[in-house]
Amino acid sequence: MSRVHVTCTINGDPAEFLCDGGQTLLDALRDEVGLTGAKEGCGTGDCGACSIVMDGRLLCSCLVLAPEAEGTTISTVEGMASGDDLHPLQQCFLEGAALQCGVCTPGFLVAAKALLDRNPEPTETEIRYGLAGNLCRCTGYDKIVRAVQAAATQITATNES
Amino acid sequence: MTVTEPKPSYKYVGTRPVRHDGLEKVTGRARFAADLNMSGQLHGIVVRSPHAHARIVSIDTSEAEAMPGVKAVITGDDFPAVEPGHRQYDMCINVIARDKVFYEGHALAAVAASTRDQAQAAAAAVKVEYEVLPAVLTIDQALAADAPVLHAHMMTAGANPPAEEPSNISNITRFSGGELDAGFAEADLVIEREFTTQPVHQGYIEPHACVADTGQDGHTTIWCSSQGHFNVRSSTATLLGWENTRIRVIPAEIGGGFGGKTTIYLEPLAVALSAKAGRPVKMVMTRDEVFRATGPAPGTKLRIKLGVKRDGTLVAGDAYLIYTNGAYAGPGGLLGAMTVFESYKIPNFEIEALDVVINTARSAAYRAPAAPLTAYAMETMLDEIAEELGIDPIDFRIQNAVTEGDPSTMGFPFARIGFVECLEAVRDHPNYKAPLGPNQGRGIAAGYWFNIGESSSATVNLNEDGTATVVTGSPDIGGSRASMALMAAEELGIDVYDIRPVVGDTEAVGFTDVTEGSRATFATGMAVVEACRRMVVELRGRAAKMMGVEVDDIDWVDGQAVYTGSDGDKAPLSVAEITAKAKRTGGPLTATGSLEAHGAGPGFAVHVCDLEVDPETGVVRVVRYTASQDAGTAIHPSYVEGQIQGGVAQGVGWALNEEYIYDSDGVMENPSFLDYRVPVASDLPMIDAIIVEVPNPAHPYGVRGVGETGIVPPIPAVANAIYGATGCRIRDLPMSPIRVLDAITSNGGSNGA
Amino acid sequence: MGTSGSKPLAAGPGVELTAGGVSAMGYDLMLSVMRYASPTTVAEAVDLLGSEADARVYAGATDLIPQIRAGRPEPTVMVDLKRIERLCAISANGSTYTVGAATPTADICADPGLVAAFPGLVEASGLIGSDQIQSRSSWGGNLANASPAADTPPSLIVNEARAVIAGPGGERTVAAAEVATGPGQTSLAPGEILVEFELDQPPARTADAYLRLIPRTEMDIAVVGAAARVTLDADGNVTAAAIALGAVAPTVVRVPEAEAALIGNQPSGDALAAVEAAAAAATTPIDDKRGTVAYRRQVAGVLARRAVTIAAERARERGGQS
Amino acid sequence: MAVRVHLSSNLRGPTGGIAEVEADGSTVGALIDDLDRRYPGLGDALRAGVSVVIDGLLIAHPEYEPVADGAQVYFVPQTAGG
Repeated sequence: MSRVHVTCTINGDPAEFLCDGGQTLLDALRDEVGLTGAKEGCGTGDCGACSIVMDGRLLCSCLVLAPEAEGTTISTVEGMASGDDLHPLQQCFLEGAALQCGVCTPGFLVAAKALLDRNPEPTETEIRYGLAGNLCRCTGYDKIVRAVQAAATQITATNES
Repeated sequence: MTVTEPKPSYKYVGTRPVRHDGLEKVTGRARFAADLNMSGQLHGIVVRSPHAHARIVSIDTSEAEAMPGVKAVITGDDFPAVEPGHRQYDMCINVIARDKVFYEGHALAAVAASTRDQAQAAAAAVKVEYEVLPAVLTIDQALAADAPVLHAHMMTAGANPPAEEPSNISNITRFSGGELDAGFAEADLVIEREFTTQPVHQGYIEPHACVADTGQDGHTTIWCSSQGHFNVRSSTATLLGWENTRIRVIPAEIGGGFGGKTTIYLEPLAVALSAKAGRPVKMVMTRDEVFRATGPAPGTKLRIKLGVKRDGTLVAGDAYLIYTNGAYAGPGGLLGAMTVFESYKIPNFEIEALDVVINTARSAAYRAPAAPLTAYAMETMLDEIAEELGIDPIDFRIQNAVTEGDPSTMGFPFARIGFVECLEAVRDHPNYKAPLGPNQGRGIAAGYWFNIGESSSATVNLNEDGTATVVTGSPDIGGSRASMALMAAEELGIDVYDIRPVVGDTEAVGFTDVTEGSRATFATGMAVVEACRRMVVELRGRAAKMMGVEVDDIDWVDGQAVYTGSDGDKAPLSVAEITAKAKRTGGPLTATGSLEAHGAGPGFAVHVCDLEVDPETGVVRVVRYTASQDAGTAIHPSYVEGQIQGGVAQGVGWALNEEYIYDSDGVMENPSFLDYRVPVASDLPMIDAIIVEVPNPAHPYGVRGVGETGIVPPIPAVANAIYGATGCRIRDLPMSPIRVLDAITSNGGSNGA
Repeated sequence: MGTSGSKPLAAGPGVELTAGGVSAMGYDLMLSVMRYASPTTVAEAVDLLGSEADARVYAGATDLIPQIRAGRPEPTVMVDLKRIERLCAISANGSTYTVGAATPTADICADPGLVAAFPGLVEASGLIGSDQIQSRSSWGGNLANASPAADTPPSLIVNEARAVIAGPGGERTVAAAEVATGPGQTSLAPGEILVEFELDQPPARTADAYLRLIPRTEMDIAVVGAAARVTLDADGNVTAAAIALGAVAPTVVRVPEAEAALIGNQPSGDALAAVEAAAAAATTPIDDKRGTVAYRRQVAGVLARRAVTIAAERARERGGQS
Repeated sequence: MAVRVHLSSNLRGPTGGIAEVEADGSTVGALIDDLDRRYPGLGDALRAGVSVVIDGLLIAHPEYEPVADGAQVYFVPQTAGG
């Protein structure tokens, strides 16, 4: 069986890769493209560690077949910072100690960014439900939720000024 | 934060810098074990038993070996034989089964092929002939008179008189003190309760993974995620029958462990496959494998009887504890016995604890192993007693709490501990008095964990520019690099961001035990402090040379060598100034600290949980939570809070929904995060962490381990709060909606006693 | 699950020969044997699905991929329906809404027309999994997967949704209630796909609601689900009612006794008590890892009563607008 | 060098249940040797996974730990952790 050639845009750059028909997008990003920021925590869409955004939609990349990425625009955690400037979420996670082991962190950041893009001033409850698809076993979520709140405040302030 | 004792003012210790490994972790660059790839690597897949208990009649690998891309197939025969009595017998036959499989998911062969696809296909082609044996799946089955015996060599340790026949009881622990009968005779109120709990998983988000590369010289390098790479080295060497020096283990970032990564599963298989194939082999578990074949914490049956006088004085306690440790001997019962009465002054007590084997995955440590379950029993019973006697539950605990000098269950007097301070911190917190709404209840509970010391090593290297690299052997599982840097900054007097904390591999740093028992910041921190103090001695010597004075006239003050002699003024020398001249004053500046840390201070915690119960469905929602814990001294308060909050979340999950579910053949029915329900963000409120600081006299900065104690109180805190909301005492875990509704329905809302 | 993936070769007394280890153990899909196709028209998709016995519809795959990883036989061709415009579109034409069968539930939840007309159905749609899953989950997938515990079928049924099905013989339209016939089983013929759903604008003073019971707040499969739709007259008496339960029987259960108990009455007091009793009685649940018979039965009654209460409240608020 | 040795209750088999005994030795290892002479079998029990507490300090591997005259030494089971 010949492999599938996929052309897409990843983190703003044109990208191409070869994949198998049954390969997940997560595996393709990690093994074919070399972007290992998205993690496999479960492989069944239950933990969110593999979160990415494809054509504006937040996804578990473990539940997407890689050939489906043809012609799409993909964002991963590796594309969140602009050069040396961290995204406010990344900065707030760091300053708020919102990570312990850090393996769920890329998924949380991608999901939190998708949440704030859609809802710039979420309530605590909206943040908690918005991030319910991302499991963290270390933090008890407290500092993650606070970091998202802090980032939302920062982003809103920047946009208003 | 509550500071209960005066402490020195520190410049760095107690501050909250951004962790040094943080940038890599928020940008996706941090390399966890599954992120590593070697050129030419093969992919390894484990063949696992579908049966909970079976004799392996034969394994035929010939078809698998002939399949496309397959480079190596191994079975237990590829490893040296081990006999009962071998120091790590259980670990060896757990990593790869020999004659028998003891649980569903037990590894019995492994395959390496060019692609994961090929390896999976080959694994499916390994033919195994089993003689299926009756499975022992519960404590009652294990203890039945006619129970199948899992291990023909298992003679109960600690039995008196000594065991003459093998059984499924691996160990009996007994502790006693005072006169039990006399104690109960003194009591005005005696209650006895029974509890059952199910195995739970640590639930780290990163599945086990490793890459092993064995060269033609017979030396191998393993990259893996673990709580202790020196243990990976020695355990892998033991399994392979190799010398430690043939194995180098390089720690990857670890994506959570909680005790579950204190042992090994994949590494020896990867090394053996790599040796056989002559290529690097990568192995990554699926979540399904993680659930079936790693980690559960024990399930239990507990029976406790307590006697108390009308004035609230506990006078007698009798505990009968049974812990399952999965298919092999384990310490659950022993640790249960050591924790059950440890927090309270109970002059007359007897404890008997059984460790029992059943046909489920070998249990692994999980955060304060065994203690959350004894706390579940004890702390809910104390609540009942306090109510019966009309005493506030915190006052009742303060009245009976152990303090400095009180004897522990094991006889020794406690050193300075912060239990009462934790109780007072919660009593004085607004949460304890906040109004409760309809169907809401409040529960408090306390928890205790010993904490441990063990061996640690650290090396401090001063760089040419005056910055420092601190190398330790403790994997950073939750921010410990930052703690090491803070202590080093305090000692050396240089900025915390001028210190690069590094986790060194087994050939780059001295031996260091596993990150467990809440020991990293305590014990490895002591090694860092020792190395830094040696470095300061060296720096003073170099400065003395540069100034041309006696070293005794040099003090180290705030990162500078300061001349204190009487021979006029001399400008102080900074670290950078000294390192710049290092070549001329004696060469590079390095110092090491290696020690066996004594005096790990026990940790206490007190939690208050407010929750709401839907009386028609039994659904429980936690609405408010506050947790106090004695950290001794918080080196990096944010990560201390994080440990407390994380422990709470895990404990709440354990209380409400987490459990292993097996079918009647011992096949796990919920091996996914869909049906093994760890708490999600919307299940929890903010968790207010109160850090109590009663310094540990044995540590230079007063540190007590904080990693584990926080998981001990949540189960009883939740149970007591459910009682508050419903009037029902639930004594079986998990307290799922089904159980809660059943309790409400069958008890009609009355006290379930 | 479990040992289903191992293949017994022979059986003797006490001895079992098993090829392979344990089931799938959550292994990856077999990458190399699977092909991916992304037709852009319904006809193309139908042709593809008809051309190979092991072709499978690939829509959100939020159930499909986990099922394959758990040991379900692997398809040879995955036919992605999401590039067919008609399957991902939402439109309103006169008094009829048309929703593509593969439309992500995230889009459904963001559609003001659907939110206003079918608040309960939209709630049910929004309850499927996380935000990540919402990007992929769809009514078509939810219905065709035929899980008894699926969240949207009860709400589709109380709103009398119609499913448009395309197959080798052309298109046909059936009631959504007729699609699932048992756990994992549907009335779809080989080669047939769900194309879209049609829903009529509810009449005046009509509204729906959906409630489900899960142990956590998110990410779980329903232990019980209950959908209700009621129509009130100007005095607040019920003139029409539909109640459907999920996860308490092999397929969604309608509860005509509960509906009858409401007709002509205020949705309160005795009528609600009758709804609760009838709903509980209508269930034929099973004991499994997610719930017990007794629990499901009891809670089905509670949720049915609560769903009716919410639907009636909404119907009152909606007043004479249709 | 007389030292008061306290045995946690699970270690008292060889002493016939006695909790507190006298022993001589300048290190914990020497104490254990002496205890084994007085209570045959106790040595094995104390060498296998036993820690001591001396002056409030928990010591996990105490064989060569010095013991002062008149010290109180508590033998306790070794702990582990997650």
